[in-house]
Amino acid sequence: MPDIKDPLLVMSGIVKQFPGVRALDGVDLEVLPGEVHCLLGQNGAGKSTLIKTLAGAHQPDAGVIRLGGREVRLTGPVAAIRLGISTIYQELDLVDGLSVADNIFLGHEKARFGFTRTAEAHRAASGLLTRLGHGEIPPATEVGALPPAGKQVVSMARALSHDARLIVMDEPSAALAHDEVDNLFRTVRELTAQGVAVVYISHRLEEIREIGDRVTVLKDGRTVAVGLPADTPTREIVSLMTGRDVEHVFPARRDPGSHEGRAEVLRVEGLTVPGVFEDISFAVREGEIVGLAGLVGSGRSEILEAVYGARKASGKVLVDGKPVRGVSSAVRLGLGLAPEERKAQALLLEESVARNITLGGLARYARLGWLDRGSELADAGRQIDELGIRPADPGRPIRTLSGGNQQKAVLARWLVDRRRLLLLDEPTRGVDVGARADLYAVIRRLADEGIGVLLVSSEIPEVLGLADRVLVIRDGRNVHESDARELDEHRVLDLIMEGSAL
Amino acid sequence: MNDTRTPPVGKLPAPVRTLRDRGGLRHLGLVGALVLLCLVGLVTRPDTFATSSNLVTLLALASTIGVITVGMTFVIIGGGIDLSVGSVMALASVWATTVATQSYGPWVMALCALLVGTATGAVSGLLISYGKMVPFIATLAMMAAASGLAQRLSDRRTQLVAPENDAIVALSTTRVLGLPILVYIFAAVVAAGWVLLNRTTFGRRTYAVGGNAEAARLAGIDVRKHTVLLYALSGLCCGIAALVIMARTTAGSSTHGYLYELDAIAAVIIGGTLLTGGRGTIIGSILGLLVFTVITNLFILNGLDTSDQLIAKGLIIVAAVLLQQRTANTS
Amino acid sequence: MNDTRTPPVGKLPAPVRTLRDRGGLRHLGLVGALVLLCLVGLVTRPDTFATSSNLVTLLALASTIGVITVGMTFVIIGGGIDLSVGSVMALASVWATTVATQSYGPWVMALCALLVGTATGAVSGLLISYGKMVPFIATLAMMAAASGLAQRLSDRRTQLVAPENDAIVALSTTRVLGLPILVYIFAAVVAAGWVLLNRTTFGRRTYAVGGNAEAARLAGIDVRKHTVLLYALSGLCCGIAALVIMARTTAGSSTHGYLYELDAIAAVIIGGTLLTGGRGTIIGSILGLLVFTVITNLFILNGLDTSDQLIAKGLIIVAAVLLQQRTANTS
Amino acid sequence: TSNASNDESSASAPALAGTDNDKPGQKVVIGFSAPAADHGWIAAIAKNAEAAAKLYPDVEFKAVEPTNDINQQIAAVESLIDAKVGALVILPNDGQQLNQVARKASDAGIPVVNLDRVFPDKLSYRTWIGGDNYGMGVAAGHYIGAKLKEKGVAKPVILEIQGIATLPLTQDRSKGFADALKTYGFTVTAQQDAQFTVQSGTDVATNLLQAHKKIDALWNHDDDQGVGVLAAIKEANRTEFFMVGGAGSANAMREIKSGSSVLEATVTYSPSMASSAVKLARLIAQGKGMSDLVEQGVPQSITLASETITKDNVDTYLPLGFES
Ligand SMILES: Nc1ncnc2c1ncn2[C@@H]1O[C@H](COP(=O)(O)OP(=O)(O)OP(=O)(O)O)[C@@H](O)[C@H]1O
Ligand SMILES: Nc1ncnc2c1ncn2[C@@H]1O[C@H](COP(=O)(O)OP(=O)(O)OP(=O)(O)O)[C@@H](O)[C@H]1O
Ligand SMILES: [Mg+2]
Ligand SMILES: [Mg+2]
Repeated sequence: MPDIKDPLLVMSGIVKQFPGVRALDGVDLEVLPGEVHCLLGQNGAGKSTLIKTLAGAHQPDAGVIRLGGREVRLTGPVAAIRLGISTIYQELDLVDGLSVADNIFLGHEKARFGFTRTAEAHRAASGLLTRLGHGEIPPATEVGALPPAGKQVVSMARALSHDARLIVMDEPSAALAHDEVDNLFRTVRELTAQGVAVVYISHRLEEIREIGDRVTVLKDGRTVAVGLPADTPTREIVSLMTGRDVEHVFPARRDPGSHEGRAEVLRVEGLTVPGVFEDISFAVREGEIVGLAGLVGSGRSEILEAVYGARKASGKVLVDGKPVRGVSSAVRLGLGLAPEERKAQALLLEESVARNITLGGLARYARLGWLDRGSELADAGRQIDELGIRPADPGRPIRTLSGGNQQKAVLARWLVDRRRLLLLDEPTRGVDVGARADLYAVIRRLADEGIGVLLVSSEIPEVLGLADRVLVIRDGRNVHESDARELDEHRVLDLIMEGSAL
Repeated sequence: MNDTRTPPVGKLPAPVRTLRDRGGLRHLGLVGALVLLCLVGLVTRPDTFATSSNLVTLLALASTIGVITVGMTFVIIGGGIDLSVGSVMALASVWATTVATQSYGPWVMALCALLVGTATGAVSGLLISYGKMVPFIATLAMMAAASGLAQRLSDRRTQLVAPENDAIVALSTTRVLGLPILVYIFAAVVAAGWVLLNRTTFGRRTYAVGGNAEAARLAGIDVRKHTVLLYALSGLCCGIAALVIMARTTAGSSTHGYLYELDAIAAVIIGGTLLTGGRGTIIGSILGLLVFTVITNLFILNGLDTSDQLIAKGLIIVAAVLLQQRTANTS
Repeated sequence: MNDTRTPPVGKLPAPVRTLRDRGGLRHLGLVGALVLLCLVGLVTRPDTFATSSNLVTLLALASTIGVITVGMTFVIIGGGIDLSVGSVMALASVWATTVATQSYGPWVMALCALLVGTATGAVSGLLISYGKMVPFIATLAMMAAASGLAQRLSDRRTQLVAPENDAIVALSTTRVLGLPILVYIFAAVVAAGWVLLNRTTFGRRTYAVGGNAEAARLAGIDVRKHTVLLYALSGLCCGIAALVIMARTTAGSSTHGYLYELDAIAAVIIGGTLLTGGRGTIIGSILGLLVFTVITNLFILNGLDTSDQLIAKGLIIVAAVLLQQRTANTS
Repeated sequence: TSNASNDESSASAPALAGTDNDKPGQKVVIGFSAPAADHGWIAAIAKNAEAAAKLYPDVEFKAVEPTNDINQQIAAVESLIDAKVGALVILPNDGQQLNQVARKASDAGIPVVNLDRVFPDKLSYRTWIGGDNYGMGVAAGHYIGAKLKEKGVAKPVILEIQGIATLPLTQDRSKGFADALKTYGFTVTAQQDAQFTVQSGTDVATNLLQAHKKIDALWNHDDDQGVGVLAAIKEANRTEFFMVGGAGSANAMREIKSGSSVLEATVTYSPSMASSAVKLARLIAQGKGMSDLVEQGVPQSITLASETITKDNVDTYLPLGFES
């Protein structure tokens, strides 16, 4: 029984004040050796801030941290690493210009007299990568060239590269597809078997149930529940997190076949980007949500980018019968893309939340190029309420928002003005349960208002639950297309893994 | 949605410092530095420094680079850099003062200067956006080419503004309400720049392109077209600056604007604009420029010799920036 | 979930471009440009261009800026920029040739040059890392201060190397295997720089600091200390360059290295190093430098008139870079 | 003005000597290296040299990239030596620092004509021809001194606007100026340096005029930057003082002639010396002497006097004035 062991880590009364926001307001956390301790909370609850104080990246304004019974001062990342705390941060903390191996051993390079020993580093790196089930990533690859999932794997490998007593994972599964999560869990189990403790942050409650031992729930920077057993009923946990009951997560679909005969918003014919995907053809009707299921790396993002005109591709892309020529024309034709990597592809980090939200539809607020800032701000404010972006301050630099809230802002950009077709790539990445339900509701509502939606998600339940029709992409080919209700999770898994399996 | 939604995080959703007032703070620092310098001036040269004529002098001196600085601010906020401003200005001034051009009278001369500037700017822009050249290299090339062309055109001679075109020189000699016309030109350019940057979609897009070009592209902004416009704008400013310098020196010359790029960039950066783009203000740049102008003015009023001037300049810059940081942090 | 299925994970982007071959490609472009230029040389000046003595001239000329370029490459990859290189070199050369210093003989002179360079570099570094100044401004200030100091020390006079210290001048006059010693110094610095950048933790961390300072910090790297070291290194290179220039000109002078910063930065950037940091190579910088040097040399041999030279220079740079892009893309 | 300038543009161009020396002799390749022609005077130097060379069918003129970087100029001269030219005309950025390479040329048997800025080592050149910077300062000093004495000004405010401060020639000029003024018991009140460019002239003058509300005399080292200085003075409409220029550009002479501005005089430092230098180089290479002299060879050193041009004698000098 875990509670006999004395705790490895005890954080008590942690307070962290940011200009304008009290991110942590007396948080307690207690982690036992060899357990997987899950940290739950809404977007902006303070999870990342808490683990950053634990990693020495932030200095808490108050509170004590005890490790193995001794009180410790985590003056900086080095201190934390020395004490055997290693961290996988939510925002990928990799150096694009460096190779995979260099990134993994950054700060504790394999070297003698300051001279790096590349061969050894590469050997060790591929060792770690194989252990994570990704032996195929060459250690010499430049990290910048990896898709998000690959980057996530690398930062996990880095965390493993220190022999740590405590590993903190901030939403490691957010960038991972379903099958990769199993993989991650296997690693986690190996670690805990060796007595390593793991602090695990995720917004996917089914994961908690599968891997977690105990759960701590944060709300508005305070601890609302410490060390619950992981099998606490979901409803209970959710209501602890959100302070409300989230009923049926996925909104009701329209009656089957209701889309037959409705006008086609999007028609794609023989779309091909050599080496990434080939001969993709499909259509999206008004009011229809079409989901793309597939493995990470199967090319779904690229398909979206190609449809959006952001990627050179052969084949036809027609919106309301008019061809898409480049992004600007796509936007003019009423398309909107919420891209996969919010930091790299969507956000102006230095700019305010409002300006980030209205960037897509600037023209709406301009008369002869002159901005009507009043209505701009009003629109932004409306979206902030709609999606519950916290803190609800349009003027705040978006980089100071929590990951999930940033993601909401990315979506809000295409909700300010009515689009014909929304392209959503991993729209709920890092968004909490409650907000997720809200997002689903918003998306469905838009669809019912006649907007077409093309959805990419690595969470199969999300695709099945939200989409009307599902396309399964494998190795850049469209291998299956059918009504969502004719599919279940296992069927989809079989479809997307066929061939690649074993 | 339902009112059971959680309230904003933390206790104090109180006044949050937004970008805007952070800018204010940043400027507070520069203004402080400026004030200090002026105090020094008042103490060391009570007789001359605060005189109206000296203030006019200061503004007149600032106006040439000032105009260029406005364009440079746009380019740098847009994530680029323009090393060619000095020589483009020279080229514009030379082209506008060739015998041929002068024969058409002052208006054509002015028009010529603006056109030459804008055109060369646009060329740099095209090289950068469509030629995919690094701004630094593209504008460096333009810098060389433009000053070479200026020397060819002028045969390396100082081309005086002909008496019949004195209208140009009048910009500096005739005064309205005690200020030479060129100071008003300067003011107008700054005002226009401020409006363009803060009140129009063009300005907003400039921040977006500089802050995250990929995001801007995916948000439907034609990044490449915008880039061309940015450098064309910078070129236009060089053209205007050429007019100003022609007015002040009564001549066009291939030696005009030598090393202006450094001064302009320095003013922009010290004004708080990030060299990496995406952030910055016109006001900051102008304040930065004034700091530099006042420094030089002080030195000469106090008859410092060059070497001491340089040393002092270095120290003052450091002091100013550190002061700036203090104010920004303590608030 | 079903653990029945052993994770047959989706293939992540399988063979993606690795660092090395991308570097290779980039260089291919520059090498191409270089080869073309040499061909031009052979065609226009068959008699003189390919002569050994001309090549020596080329290398000797390249070596001064070359040494500085190595340091600059580190600084820029590390996410900074150093505008002070030229005047720091001047200061070092002046300090090393004062009557006082010269009285201690050549070794002390050399040591003095290196120390002065490193110290000034370290000061810039401190201002940037601990003073939180923008590199551009901090080194601009240093640029002014250093050259002012150099002028003061030398009283603006040319300080010839005394005959008894001819050992310094010998670096340029005595030849080993047909090459002046300073060429070997140049080569040594390049080699050392390459090893430091590619084979040591210092090098790795330089990329990290420049590519993503926050990530570097979280990985436990002391970013600020590293920054200081980077600028000190650049300063050291300026010290070495001071030795070289003293050898070539037989004198220390406050006018040495005027505007070298521009040439050095240009060489680094055209060599494929990002001004934003995190990417770049020594080889690229050196190739970039050689391109510039050969261009000038060609002009000299063909005796173009200055204005035409400038125009041509601009065009050649553009051509070279565009060529470079082609090769990089097509491959 | 530049309009007027065109019909006189060839004013300062060299002419044939009109002696036997003009008869074509053996072919000579003359290499020429000078600082970057980034302002009027040096530009005139380059142009005159080239023009003089064009006069002779037996001369091939090889000018190398002008530069203000010592290191570059050394390389340039080295490449000329490699090219085995028949004679070298060098206007060094700094005589001391280029001495070594000039010596190298002489040792290689290439006669070097040292233009203007002198090499310290006589073995480094065959003939030196140049102006007299110190003398130039003296001339300016005497003009101003005498003028103020007869006006009977007690403690005159005398300003000096130098060219590029780090150049040795600038220091020589200032020294001459100060020494000459001393003989009248005067001193320079304030001194600032400009860049030899019009614009730097304007900027420095604008500030300087602010610093001194009442001025008696102003010496500006260089007529090219003088254009800017005059512009600044007009802008501030100051007339209480008189100004002396330097070098003797056509613009300056026209100003003096018109008497419409404060510019009363200028002390010559004529770029025509470049034409002479090329001619000398040719003669030396062809082993000829200067026919007006009895000697068989060209003299070792020729110093041009610095004359003072005023309203009275300006007409005689105008043809020599260079268009800056
Ligand atoms: N650097 C910062 N400056 C100001 N406020 C910040 C900063 N970082 C975080 N915050 C605020 O602190 C609060 C907690 O943020 P945090 O990132 O810890 O939330 P989170 O629990 O990780 O949310 P998510 O699940 O979306 O990642 C948020 O309100 C956020 O706006
Ligand atoms: N930055 C990149 N450089 C090179 N190839 C890439 C890059 N990103 C993706 N690819 C290629 O494109 C294909 C699709 O990658 P991507 O991960 O976007 O697919 P996906 O199905 O969208 O996965 P995800 O669920 O992560 O979005 C991959 O097979 C990979 O080979
Ligand atoms: Mg978080
Ligand atoms: Mg994707």
